[in-house]
Amino acid sequence: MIADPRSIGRDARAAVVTTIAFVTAVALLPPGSYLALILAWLLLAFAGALLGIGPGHLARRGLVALPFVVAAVPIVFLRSDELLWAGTIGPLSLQVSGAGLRIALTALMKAWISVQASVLLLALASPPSIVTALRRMRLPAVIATSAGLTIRYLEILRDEARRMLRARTARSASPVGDGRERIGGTISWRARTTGSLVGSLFLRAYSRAQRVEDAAASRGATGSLSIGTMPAADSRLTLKVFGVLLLVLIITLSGALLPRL
Amino acid sequence: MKEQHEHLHTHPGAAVPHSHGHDHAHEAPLMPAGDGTIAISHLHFRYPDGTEALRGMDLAIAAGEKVALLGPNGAGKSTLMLHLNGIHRPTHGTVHVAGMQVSNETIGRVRAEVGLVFQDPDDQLFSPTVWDDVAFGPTHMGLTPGAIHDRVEVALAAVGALDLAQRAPMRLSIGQRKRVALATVLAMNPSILVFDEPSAGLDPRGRRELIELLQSLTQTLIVSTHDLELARAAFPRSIVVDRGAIAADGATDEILANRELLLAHGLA
Amino acid sequence: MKEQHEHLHTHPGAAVPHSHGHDHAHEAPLMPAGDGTIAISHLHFRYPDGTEALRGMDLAIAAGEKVALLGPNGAGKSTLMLHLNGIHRPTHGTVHVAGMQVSNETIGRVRAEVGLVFQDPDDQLFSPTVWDDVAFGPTHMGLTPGAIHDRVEVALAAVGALDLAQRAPMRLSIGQRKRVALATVLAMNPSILVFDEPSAGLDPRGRRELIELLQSLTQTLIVSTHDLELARAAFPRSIVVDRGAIAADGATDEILANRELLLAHGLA
Amino acid sequence: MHPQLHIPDGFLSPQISLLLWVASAVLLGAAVRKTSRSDVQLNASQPILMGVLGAFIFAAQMFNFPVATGTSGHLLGGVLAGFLLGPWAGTIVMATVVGIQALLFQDGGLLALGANMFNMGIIGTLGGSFIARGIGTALGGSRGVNILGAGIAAWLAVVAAAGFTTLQLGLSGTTNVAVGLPAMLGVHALIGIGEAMITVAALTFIAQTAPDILSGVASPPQASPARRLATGLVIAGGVASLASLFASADPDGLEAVAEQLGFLNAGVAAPFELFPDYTIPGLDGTTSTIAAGVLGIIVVIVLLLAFARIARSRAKS
Ligand SMILES: Nc1ncnc2c1ncn2[C@@H]1O[C@H](COP(=O)(O)OP(=O)(O)OP(=O)(O)O)[C@@H](O)[C@H]1O
Ligand SMILES: Nc1ncnc2c1ncn2[C@@H]1O[C@H](COP(=O)(O)OP(=O)(O)OP(=O)(O)O)[C@@H](O)[C@H]1O
Ligand SMILES: [Mg+2]
Ligand SMILES: [Mg+2]
Repeated sequence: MIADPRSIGRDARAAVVTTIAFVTAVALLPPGSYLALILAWLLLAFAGALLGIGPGHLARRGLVALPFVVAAVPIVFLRSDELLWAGTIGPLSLQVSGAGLRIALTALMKAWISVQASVLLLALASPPSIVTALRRMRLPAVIATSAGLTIRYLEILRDEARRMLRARTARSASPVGDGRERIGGTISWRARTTGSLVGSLFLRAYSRAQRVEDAAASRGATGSLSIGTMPAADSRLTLKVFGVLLLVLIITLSGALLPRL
Repeated sequence: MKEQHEHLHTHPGAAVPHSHGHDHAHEAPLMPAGDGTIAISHLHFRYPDGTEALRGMDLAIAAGEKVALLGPNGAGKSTLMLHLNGIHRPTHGTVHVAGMQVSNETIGRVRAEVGLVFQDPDDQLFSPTVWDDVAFGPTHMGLTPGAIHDRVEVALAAVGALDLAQRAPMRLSIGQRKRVALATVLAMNPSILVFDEPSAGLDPRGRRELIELLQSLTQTLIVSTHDLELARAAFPRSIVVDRGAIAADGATDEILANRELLLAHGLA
Repeated sequence: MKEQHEHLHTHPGAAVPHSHGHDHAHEAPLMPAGDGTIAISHLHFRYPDGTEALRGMDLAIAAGEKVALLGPNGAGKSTLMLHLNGIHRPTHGTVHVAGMQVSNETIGRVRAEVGLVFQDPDDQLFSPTVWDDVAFGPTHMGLTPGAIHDRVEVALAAVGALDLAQRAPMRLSIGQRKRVALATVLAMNPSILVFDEPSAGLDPRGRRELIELLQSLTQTLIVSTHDLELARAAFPRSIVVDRGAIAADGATDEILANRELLLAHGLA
Repeated sequence: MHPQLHIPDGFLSPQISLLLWVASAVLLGAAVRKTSRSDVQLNASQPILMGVLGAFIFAAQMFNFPVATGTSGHLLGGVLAGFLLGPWAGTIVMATVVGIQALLFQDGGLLALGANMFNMGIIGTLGGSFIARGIGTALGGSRGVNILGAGIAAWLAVVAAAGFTTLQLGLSGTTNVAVGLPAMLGVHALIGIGEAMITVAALTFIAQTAPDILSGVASPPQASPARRLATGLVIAGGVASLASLFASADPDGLEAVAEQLGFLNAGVAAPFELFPDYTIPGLDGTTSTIAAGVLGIIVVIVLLLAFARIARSRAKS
C-alpha cells in the first residue's frame, strides 16, 4: 500500500522559520562573542547529530563561505585601534588592529555557522517542500511556481550545458604540423564562441518551455499552473514556534551574558 | 535499471491492474469512458512561420485500434498528433475525437479523452514527485481527492511504477521516466493514447519491454515511430505519412512488405 | 530533406574528397597524420560522486579497424569514449592514443588525433552558421585562414553538406545536423573517429545513409550503438561492455549469433 | 560564478540585511504585479517560461572562456535575462536564481539574501535592463544598437553590483570601503568585460538564428529615450537614497567608514579614485562619501547620455 499523497513531503515551514531565526540570532551577536558562537555551533551540531549528520561533515560543508574572507581581511590591517602589532615586511609597513581582527574573525565564524544551518535545512526538507512552505508563507504564486520549475529543470539544463562544454573541449586541439597562427583563437573569437553556446542553450531552454507548456495543457492545465500538492499543515507548528523562540533567546542571551574577547 | 525491468513483468497489463483488487462497486479507473474513435477530414495546418506541415489529411480510426504512424523526419507526424489533443487547431478541415469535434467548447473533454505522451519524458514530468505528476491531470479535471488517489495508484500500478511514487522524476532512469510519463496520461483515464516515438534511446531490453506494454493496452493507440520492428510487433495497422499527407494506410505486414513504398518515403 | 539524401550518394567517401582537386603540393586535409591506434590497459574510472563507471578494461585497436561498442544503458560506453579524448582521465590505468599516452602534455595533440562525435548533435553545434561550426576546430588549432578554409570545405563536401554552409545549425533537420556534426571533427583531420550512438533519432533512410557513410570512412572507427543491425552492417569487430568491464570482444557476426550472451547483457 | 558577489551570512549587519530585504521584497512585489498584468507578450505561459529560463541562467553561468591568465570571462546573466524576458519578469527570474543559489548551494547567506537579490537581481537586472533600453532607444532602437546597449548595461550591472556589495559590507563595518571599493570595482571592471562580451555574443546569436523568438520576447514598448533615461536616473537616485538610509540606520558602520577614511588621509593612497580620497571638500567625512557616490552615478549617466547623442548624430550623418 502506498502512502497518502498528502503525507508526501512534510510541512517545512517550521524548518524554514527555525533556520532563518537561528541565522538571524547568530548575525545579531556583537563582535568578539566567540563563546556564544561556539554555543550556537554546539546547538547546531546537536541538531545535526539528531538528523544523522556528523559534526565533521557539517564543519567541512561550512567552509564554502571561506573564500569571502578576502573581503574581511583588509580591515585587520587598516584599522588603527587596539594596535596588536606593527612592523615592516619588506617594503610594506603593516599594523594589525585588534578590533579589526575581532570583526573579521566574528564575521568568518558567523558565515561558517550559518552555512551549516542551511545545510541542515536541506537535510530536513527537500527543495520542493521548502518552496511549498514559502508558498504557504505568502510567497507569490508566480515566484513559487517558477522557483519550483527552476529546481526541476536545473539539473537537466546544467547537464546540457556540461555536454556542450565537453563538445567544445573535445575540439580544442593544438596543431599538428605547421602553418599555425594563434592557438586557441583570439579573445573576441573565444567570447563569440561562448556567447553562441549561451545562445544555443537559451533556444533549447525556450523550446523546452514550450513543450512543457504543451504537455501541461494536454493534461488540462489552463492559464495559471499550480504544481505539487500542498502537504498537510503541521499540527504542532505552534509548539515548534515556541521552540524556535527559545533557541533565539538562548543565543541572544548568551551573546549578552557570556564574556566577549 | 534493475527494478524497472522486473516490474514490467510483474505488472504487465495497463487495462487489467491486478493490484488492489478493484471490484465493480469501485470506479474501475482505467476503463475508458469515451468511445475511442478518431475522424479527421481535409486537415490542413500551417505553422505561424509559414511551413505547411499538413496538407489535406483524411483519416478514420475505430475504437481500440492500434495504429503506427510511419514516415521520414519532418513528415508531419508530431504535428498531426498535436491536433488530436487540440494543442494545434486546423487551418482548414476538422478533427473529431471520441465523437466530439475539437473546438474551444469541447477542448476540456477532448483532453480528458486523449492521453498524449511526448517523446522526451522530461517535458512531461515537471512536478516535484512522481505522485504529484501523475495526480496533475486528475486534479485539473476537478476530481475528488479520493478519486484522484485511486486514479494515481491504478495508473502507477499499470506501468509497474508504484514504488516510485515518492521519488523525484529527475532521479529516475530513462526507462523509468518513460513509464511514469505513460502513467501521467493513463491516470486521466483516456479512451485514446497517443505516443510520440516511445522507443527512442531505450536499450534492446527496454525496447522489448515497451513492446509488451503496448501489446497489453486496450485503448485506441496511435504511435509514431521510426522503428519498423516495433510497428510490426505491436500494431496491426500502419499509416505512412510524408510531406503532410497520407501516403499509405493498411495492414502493417503489407506495408512493410512493399519495398517500393518504403523506399519512396524514406523508410528503407 | 531532399537535398541531404541526394548528397550523400554523390559524395560517399570522407577520405577521398573529390572537390577542389587537391594535389600533392597542397596539404591533403583529410588524410590523417597520426597512426590511428588505441591501447588501453587496466583502465578504471570513478565519477566524483563515487560511481564506478569503468572497472579494469584492457583493449587494443589497430589502425583502420572498425569497432562497435555494444551494451545496456549505463554500461560505461560513453565514459570509455570520453577517455579516448582525454575529457576524462583514468583513476587507474593508462590510455594510449596514436602512440601517445593521454596526459596534460599530450592532450592538445591527442584531441587533434581523435574526433569525438556526440550523440546529440545539438551539443556539438553551437555556432551561428554551419561554416563557423566546422571552422571551430581548425581555428582553435591556430591554422591560417587559407588552411581553415580548405579544411572546412573538404569536410563539408565529404559529408555532402557543402550547400548547408551558411545555414544555422539549429534550423537543420536531425539528419542534416548529424552530418554537420561529423564534418566538425573531420575538419580536424583526425586519425581516429569516435561516435556515440550515431543512429538515434534518424529515420530509416537517414540510418541507411549513415551506414554507407560509416562504411566509406578509412579512419579508425569506434562507435557505440544500441542498433545491432547497424553493428552488423558496418563493423567487423564488436565489443560488449557491461558494468564497466568488457564482457565479450570478437567478430560481430559471432557475437550477434550468441543469443545467451546477448540476453545476459540486455542486448535482446 | 561570482563568489565575490554572493555575500554569506555574518558579513552584513542585521540592520543592513533587513533593510535590503525590505527593499528587495517591495521591488519584487512590484515585479509580480507588473508581470501578472502581462505587459510582456510571450508564447509560453509566464511561470513555465520563467522557471525553465531560471534553470537556463543557472546553466549559462557554467560557460566561461579564458581572457588572461587567472581571469576568465563569466556570465552573471542579469541583463541577459532582462533583455530576453523583459525587465520585470527578468528580475523575478534573477531573484529566484539567487534565492535558489542560497538555499540549495549555500552560495550566499539567507539573511544576506535580500542584499544579494538586491545587488544581482534588482540592480543587475532591473537597473541594467532599463539602462540597456535607455541606451538602445536613445541610439535609434535598431536591433544591433539594442544589443550594444545590453552589452554596456551588462558591464555596468556587474560593476554596480560589485560596488553595492562593497558599500554594504563597508556600512556593516566588515570591510574597508576606501580600500575595498577601488579593488572590487577594478576587478569587476575586468570581469564585466567578459559579461558584456558574452551577453552581446549570445544576443547576436539568438538574433541571427531565431529572430522570431527575440522579437516575440524582447520588443520593449516604445517610449521616448528621455523617459527611459529618466527612469534610469530615478533608479539611480532611489539607490542613492537607499544608500543614505543604510547610513542613518547604522551609525556604527558610519563611524567605521569615517575612521577608515581618516586613516586613508593619513597615508594609504587608493589605487583608483573617482574623487580624491572619495570625499568632497567642505563636507564632513561620511556625508561626503555618500554624496561622492551619488555624484559618481550621475556622472556615469551623463557620460552615457553624451555618448548616446554623439553616436546617434554619427549614425544620422
Ligand atoms: N514550431 C514549428 N514551427 C515551424 N515549423 C515547424 C514547427 N514544428 C515543426 N515544423 C515543421 O513542420 C513539418 C512537420 O514537422 P513534424 O515535427 O510534425 O515532423 P515529424 O514527422 O514529427 O518528424 P520527426 O520524425 O523528425 O519527429 C517539418 O517540416 C517541420 O520542420
Ligand atoms: N556525470 C556522471 N556522474 C556520475 N555518474 C555518472 C555520470 N555519467 C555517467 N555516470 C554513471 O556511469 C555509468 C556509465 O555511464 P555511461 O554514460 O558511460 O553509460 P552508457 O554505456 O553510455 O549508457 P547509455 O547506453 O545509456 O548511453 C552509469 O552507471 C552512469 O549512471
Ligand atoms: Mg516528431
Ligand atoms: Mg552513452
